[in-house]
Amino acid sequence: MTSALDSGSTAWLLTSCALVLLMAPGLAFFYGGMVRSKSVLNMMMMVFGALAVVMVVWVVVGFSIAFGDDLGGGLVGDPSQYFGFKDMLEADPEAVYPITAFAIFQGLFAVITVALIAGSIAERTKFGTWLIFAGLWTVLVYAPIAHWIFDFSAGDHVGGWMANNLKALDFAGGTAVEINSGAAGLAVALVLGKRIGFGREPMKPHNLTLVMVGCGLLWFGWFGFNAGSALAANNLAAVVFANTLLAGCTGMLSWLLVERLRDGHATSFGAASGVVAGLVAITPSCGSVTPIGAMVIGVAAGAICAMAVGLKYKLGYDDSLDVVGVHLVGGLVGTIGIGFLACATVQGSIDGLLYGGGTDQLGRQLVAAGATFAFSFGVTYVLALVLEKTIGFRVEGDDEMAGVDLVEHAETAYDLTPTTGGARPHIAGGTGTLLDKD
Amino acid sequence: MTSALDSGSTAWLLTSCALVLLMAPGLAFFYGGMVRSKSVLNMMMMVFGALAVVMVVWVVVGFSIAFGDDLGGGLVGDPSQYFGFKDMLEADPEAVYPITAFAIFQGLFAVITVALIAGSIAERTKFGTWLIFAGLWTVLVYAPIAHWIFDFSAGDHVGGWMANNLKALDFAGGTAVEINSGAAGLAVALVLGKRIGFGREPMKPHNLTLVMVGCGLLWFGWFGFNAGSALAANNLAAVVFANTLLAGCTGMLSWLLVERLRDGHATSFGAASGVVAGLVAITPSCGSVTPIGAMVIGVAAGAICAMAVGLKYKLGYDDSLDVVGVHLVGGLVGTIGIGFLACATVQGSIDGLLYGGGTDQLGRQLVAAGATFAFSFGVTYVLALVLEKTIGFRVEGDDEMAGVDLVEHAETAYDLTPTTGGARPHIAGGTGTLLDKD
Amino acid sequence: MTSALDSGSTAWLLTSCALVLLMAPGLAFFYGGMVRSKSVLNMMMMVFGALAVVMVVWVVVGFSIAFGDDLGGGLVGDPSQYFGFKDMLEADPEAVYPITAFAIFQGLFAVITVALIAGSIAERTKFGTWLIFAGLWTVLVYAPIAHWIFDFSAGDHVGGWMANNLKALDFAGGTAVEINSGAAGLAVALVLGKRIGFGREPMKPHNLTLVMVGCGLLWFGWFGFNAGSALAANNLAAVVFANTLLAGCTGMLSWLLVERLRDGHATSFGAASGVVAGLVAITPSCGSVTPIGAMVIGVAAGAICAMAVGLKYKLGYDDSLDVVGVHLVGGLVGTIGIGFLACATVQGSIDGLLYGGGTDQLGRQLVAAGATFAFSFGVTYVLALVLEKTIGFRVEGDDEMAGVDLVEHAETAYDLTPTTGGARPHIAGGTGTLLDKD
Amino acid sequence: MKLVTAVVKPHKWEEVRAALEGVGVTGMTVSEVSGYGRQKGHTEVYRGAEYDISLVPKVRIEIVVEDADVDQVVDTVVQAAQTGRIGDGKVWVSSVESVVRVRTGDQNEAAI
Amino acid sequence: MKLVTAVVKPHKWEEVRAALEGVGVTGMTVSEVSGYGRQKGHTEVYRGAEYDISLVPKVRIEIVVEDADVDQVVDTVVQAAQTGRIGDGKVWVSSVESVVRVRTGDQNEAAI
Amino acid sequence: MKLVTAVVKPHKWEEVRAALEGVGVTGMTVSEVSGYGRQKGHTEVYRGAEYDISLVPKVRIEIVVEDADVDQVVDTVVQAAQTGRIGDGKVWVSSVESVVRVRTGDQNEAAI
Ligand SMILES: Nc1ncnc2c1ncn2[C@@H]1O[C@H](COP(=O)(O)OP(=O)(O)O)[C@@H](O)[C@H]1O
Ligand SMILES: Nc1ncnc2c1ncn2[C@@H]1O[C@H](COP(=O)(O)OP(=O)(O)O)[C@@H](O)[C@H]1O
Ligand SMILES: Nc1ncnc2c1ncn2[C@@H]1O[C@H](COP(=O)(O)OP(=O)(O)O)[C@@H](O)[C@H]1O
Repeated sequence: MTSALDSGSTAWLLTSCALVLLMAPGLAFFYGGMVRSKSVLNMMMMVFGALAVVMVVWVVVGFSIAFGDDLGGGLVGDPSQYFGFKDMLEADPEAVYPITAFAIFQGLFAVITVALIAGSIAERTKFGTWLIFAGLWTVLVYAPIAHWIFDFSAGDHVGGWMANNLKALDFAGGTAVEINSGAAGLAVALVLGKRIGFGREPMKPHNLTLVMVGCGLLWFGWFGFNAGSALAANNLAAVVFANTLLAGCTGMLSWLLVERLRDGHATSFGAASGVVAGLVAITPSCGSVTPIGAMVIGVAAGAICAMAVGLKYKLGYDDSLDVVGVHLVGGLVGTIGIGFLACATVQGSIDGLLYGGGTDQLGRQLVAAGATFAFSFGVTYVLALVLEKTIGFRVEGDDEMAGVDLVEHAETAYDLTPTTGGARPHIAGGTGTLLDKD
Repeated sequence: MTSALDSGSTAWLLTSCALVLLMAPGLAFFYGGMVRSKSVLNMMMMVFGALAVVMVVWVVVGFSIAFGDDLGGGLVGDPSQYFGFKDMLEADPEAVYPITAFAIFQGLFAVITVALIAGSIAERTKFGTWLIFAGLWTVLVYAPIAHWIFDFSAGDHVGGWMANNLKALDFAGGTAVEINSGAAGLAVALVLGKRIGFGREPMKPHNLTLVMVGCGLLWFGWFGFNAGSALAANNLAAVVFANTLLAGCTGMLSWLLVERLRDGHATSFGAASGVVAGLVAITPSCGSVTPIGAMVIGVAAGAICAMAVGLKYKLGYDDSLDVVGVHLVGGLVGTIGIGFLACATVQGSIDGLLYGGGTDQLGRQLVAAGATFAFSFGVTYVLALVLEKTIGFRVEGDDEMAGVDLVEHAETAYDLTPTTGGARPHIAGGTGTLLDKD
Repeated sequence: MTSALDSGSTAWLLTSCALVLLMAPGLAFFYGGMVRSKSVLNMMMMVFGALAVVMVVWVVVGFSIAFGDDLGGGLVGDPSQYFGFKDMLEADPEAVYPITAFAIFQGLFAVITVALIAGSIAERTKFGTWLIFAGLWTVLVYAPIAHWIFDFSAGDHVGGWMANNLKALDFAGGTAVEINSGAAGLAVALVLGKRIGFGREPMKPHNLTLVMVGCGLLWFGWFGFNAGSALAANNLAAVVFANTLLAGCTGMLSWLLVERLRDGHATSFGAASGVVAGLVAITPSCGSVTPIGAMVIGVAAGAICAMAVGLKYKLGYDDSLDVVGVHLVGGLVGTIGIGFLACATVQGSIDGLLYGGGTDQLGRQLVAAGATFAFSFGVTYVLALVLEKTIGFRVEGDDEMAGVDLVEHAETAYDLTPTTGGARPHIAGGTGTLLDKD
Repeated sequence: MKLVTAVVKPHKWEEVRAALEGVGVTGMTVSEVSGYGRQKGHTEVYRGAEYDISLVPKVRIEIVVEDADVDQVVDTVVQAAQTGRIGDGKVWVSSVESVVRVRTGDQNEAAI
Repeated sequence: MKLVTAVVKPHKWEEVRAALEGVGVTGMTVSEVSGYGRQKGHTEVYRGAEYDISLVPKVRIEIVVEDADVDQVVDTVVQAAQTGRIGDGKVWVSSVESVVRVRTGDQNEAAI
Repeated sequence: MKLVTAVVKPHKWEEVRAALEGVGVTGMTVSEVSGYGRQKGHTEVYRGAEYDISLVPKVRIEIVVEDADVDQVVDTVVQAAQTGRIGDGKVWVSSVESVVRVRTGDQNEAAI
């Protein structure tokens, strides 16, 4: 049986899937290290739980909504086409890579997007409600937006409006992943409200080595995210790889410089945040810009996000781990940056404003960013509000003070001392009974 | 020189080797976080030490016993054939992938199997005896079983009885790795006996973030373990990859559900355990079931293992980190599950009971599981008993109270406070003199 | 368009790039766990900061100095040829792998080399000066040495003297990476001087689990470093992979044995150090020796380095994290070991002394090692001295006592207790004002 | 002068601190401790097995006060830390013979 | 009432607790501390170099008791914690003027 | 006998220990604590926002001494720990009724 399968590209796609999977634990540690010690387990559970729920939903119906034949207007794919991954298992002699690998790769994008949202409602969220939110949000928000921007028409297949009609550029998810998670993060943070003590206590990261572990794994995984999006082991993948590396580097340096000038010290938390800001911004643009362009994007993202994370104190929303300041803002920098810095040498035929290409592409990028923000924010706000009003999304105040780890999971993260070694208490029984027993 | 080598499959195999190697540290952190803080270094050393000893033994003679020409009855391979990896280095123009890569890949399976056993005798084991055990066990137990199930006859080459005569299915090690380590873990736990305080003190994980780091790395590495076992970057590898991801997800959700219903809370320790339970069960079955089947296997493994880990308290053996409850039980779920859920669409021609394939395959799976358990438990029990009676396998009671880290390695894991920074004591000199000096 | 690109080799090279990138965080944790808790963030920042600065410098001019056409004598490449990665982005139909991937791969070698140096001046270095040092050192020391040994002449292209004239063998960086970083580490340690309390207080690792996390990630990444240096997914890559695994294993066992015999206990810190010592020594030799040879190299490196790390106390230099004892000494073991253990079966036509090949190659190896040491030590010493005398390289004594994390980064790494959760103090404002505010 | 030692529940620390600030207490020393008391005997389920728990986390507060302020300080702590449930903690008072402020060498009342 | 403060070896904590429970002590407060004493001066080898070690981990136990129980409590601790080797620790007793149970406001003997 | 309790800045611990050794103090018990005092009210900038900081890390040293040595021990600590800046800490002295050395059962002066 002759087959079009390219084993090298398949190897790279499988490797990229594994790398993107690792971003989930990476994010769990990145976020987990940032919260106070009484909330770290709940934070990690929100990420791990999102991974599990989103993947199941993705197999059942999410992939089909995103990549099934368009049902009309480029808005949503046919949910029945790949229902339960049906008809996808046998080797297709015309496929360059296995469709199952592609479907998993895309599913992991959904996982990361959902998991990112959790950062904005850290330390005060009911775990059960979060899992329900994760599943519903994948279907209602993520899958449609992924259809819009990632589903290219080909042959008989008709895809989404942003990719095929608007012709916005988004190589690896500036809209569907970054702006989307940022907008949704803002919405849920507004619905759940501020943590007790927000603005009065600094609520600093309880374990910066864990933040750095997370940052390292995220960066590593991001190469799968971006360079894997080339869907081939080729020259483009290599350029995308270089861009991803360089934007992370200059994002870090730029954030550190802002801190040094503004606060007097460059912090390790700033370094980790700057890396991620650079990576966020290069995500949409990595297939459109040169390595020099990538460095510029990183510098812009690092500096702008470093300033944007202070906004929540001024505007008074508790986006606890800066999903808005880093992912929404960084996603905008990258998505819009394409309009300025796209270079046709890298891929395709689009030059940005600074390469003499006019404002055309810039306009398309703005429309894509705006549409993503509006849809995501709106639907998420309603969804979160319904959950909060019905089954409750936020824990009780006393429970928040005692800590979500203890109350939601009956655990504490660390027991490092010899005396109590292994015998530190947790509390069995349902939420709310905690203080009676304590 | 024309060569049959497929660079894409070779790339995937090398990547898979690296991924499986990472499972060793992953396991060290997973296990290390679960013990009390006075035993974490010893736990990690048992895993790292097993890696080193087993690989050396594997190169010298283990690979040859497992994959050398059968010496008779499909029971054991010729130990001299690949002694010291001899005649394996030059490129073979007919090989699709380098034999060295295959040999290393298989060696790392041995490493993981041995390292898994360490969990059942945590916090009370002499490090030196453990290293000797690891080397001997590789030769006496692992290599023969690997021969039985992993060594397929081809051309002149005659392989093992389970794979070629019994025709049991085991894609990536439900028998040789999971049931085997679980049976051996039970045997050594019985020989060494319970930890002081077992059943009276909870002996909880001292660092759940470390457990989660381990869990994340294990899952990541497991893609190499399972999808790498396709030995090619092809459609089957992609399906196996998807199955590995999905069983981990549903294993987690299922375990959490059991905890929520039974104890009132879903714990992060449960999430980590559930992921691993799902991965264990999908290991043999990942090449035989559909993604839906994989989700079912995960659900079954998560729930059954969540209940099985409580058995040790009832039956009174101290399988400290649940090697029996997760690896033996999960391995059985997956190995036997093939008999129900195998689907010929995925690979080969075998349909399980639920796909109308009759009880035939189920019978083969039961025989393979039973034979593995019996051989592994028996030989391991005798080996451990001999070591305990001669050079001693378990530390003294006083030393166990003081902690194996201090006594066996003259170290303590953490020194996080400013005062004693870097000056916390350890004790030089041999075991047993500790309390005199303390 | 027909293309020579091998997608399998490209996939492996991209994977290797990602693996080597992960070595940077790996090193950050390895080193970070070794210092006292008051210095861990600064340590990690030195590594992450080096990554960012070196990559930017590499893109601008470093790669061109290393791999541009030789300017004369095999000493230095043309800095203008690939300035800013120019003319490298478009796919070259004759390339087997993308040149961008190669350039990034080599850039990450520079990153690791610079980051390694940081270990010798832990706990007392100004972060800003370190970043400047990292950038200058890349241009002045690393890029030229990389040109000498890694830049092979081909067609019109003329490369460096060690590789092409001297014909020293160095598969993956025993000279340019290991001896180079060790020599430079010695130089900066001498310029900055000893930490307060050196030789009086043990200054032990504050978090050995973090050391192990680093060790695990380093080992994992090292497969990219070494087997990726084959620049192809082929038989040689597989042998190199096996050698890298085995030398790490025997390095560990050998170091542990020395400790057991000398101090009475085998430590986990020793295990981690032994793994790295074995990996360091196999780095130059992994393409020249058999798996048995690799095990011998590992044994030698483990034992010799285990003894060498004690030298600093006798000779009185504070090479804080044993860059000299492990990387210089281990690099020498591996580089010189080739002269003894090279085996023509593995690659090329060179047999070492023990394979009957005479002392010829041994001589070449000694010259390469000596030249690297002399150039690196000399230039680094002058560079560090100039920085110390002008902008200052070392923090004030009071600041060192209070801790570089607080003084340089206004952070502390851990806040694990409920009371102060997230409210532990740090100090804003410039260095030196700390004690007034404390 | 007196030394007031209070052992309270960790999540009450912030309220106790604020209440003490309200009555003019300007200094105190705080540490993390484990408490053993009536709360022991509670059992918890862990991975399907039941255990008695003996130690629970507490915060220990030491306050050196002038003789005249003792009662107010003790009352303030008791009020702020009280939840009415087992494990609320203890406060005890002992006598202090002298106090020095390290910065200045000031003694006794002047040092508080 | 008296305050008994005991500093003992960490791995003796469990035995001390059990012994005190045996003589009817129902409450105590425990903390992790570092001890400096005769044990100092021991040297250890670390990566081939020798060092003096000054601080060793200890557990500090505070027990408020009625006057009548002091001797029994002190004896019990000393017996349970004794190994006869250097570093076994110290126990000291000081006077307490008043005690309050936070939960109820009970005072003195009733509060212990 | 007396109990001297000193709360000092962490990076002064080593100097205090050395100074005490100089005047013949052979034993003490040390713990990590958080201090609340005049240092509070300092603000810090964190990710662009300003905060009041209330707790700062301190080291707490307990030394049981013979009556005759009290003044010297207190003076020694004060001198060694002094930087002259806010937050230098406090030292207080209280009375101890009896002391036992666990290892031997020695009592009082003999036990110090
Ligand atoms: N006799 C005692 N001496 C010292 N501390 C005590 C004593 N009794 C109780 N405590 C402390 O007070 C805390 C609360 O005591 P507990 O008996 O649990 O509750 P309650 O006082 O409300 O009955 C304990 O956890 C312990 O830290
Ligand atoms: N004068 C003291 N004041 C406070 N604590 C002390 C004093 N002397 C000893 N200790 C505590 O008692 C512990 C044991 O004392 P050490 O001198 O080592 O042994 P021993 O009392 O058996 O001679 C020390 O580690 C320290 O915590
Ligand atoms: N009344 C008090 N009771 C107990 N500890 C105190 C008291 N006042 C101060 N302290 C301790 O002394 C430390 C230094 O006090 P602070 O007021 O900051 O400086 P200073 O004494 O130099 O004015 C505090 O951090 C706290 O630990």
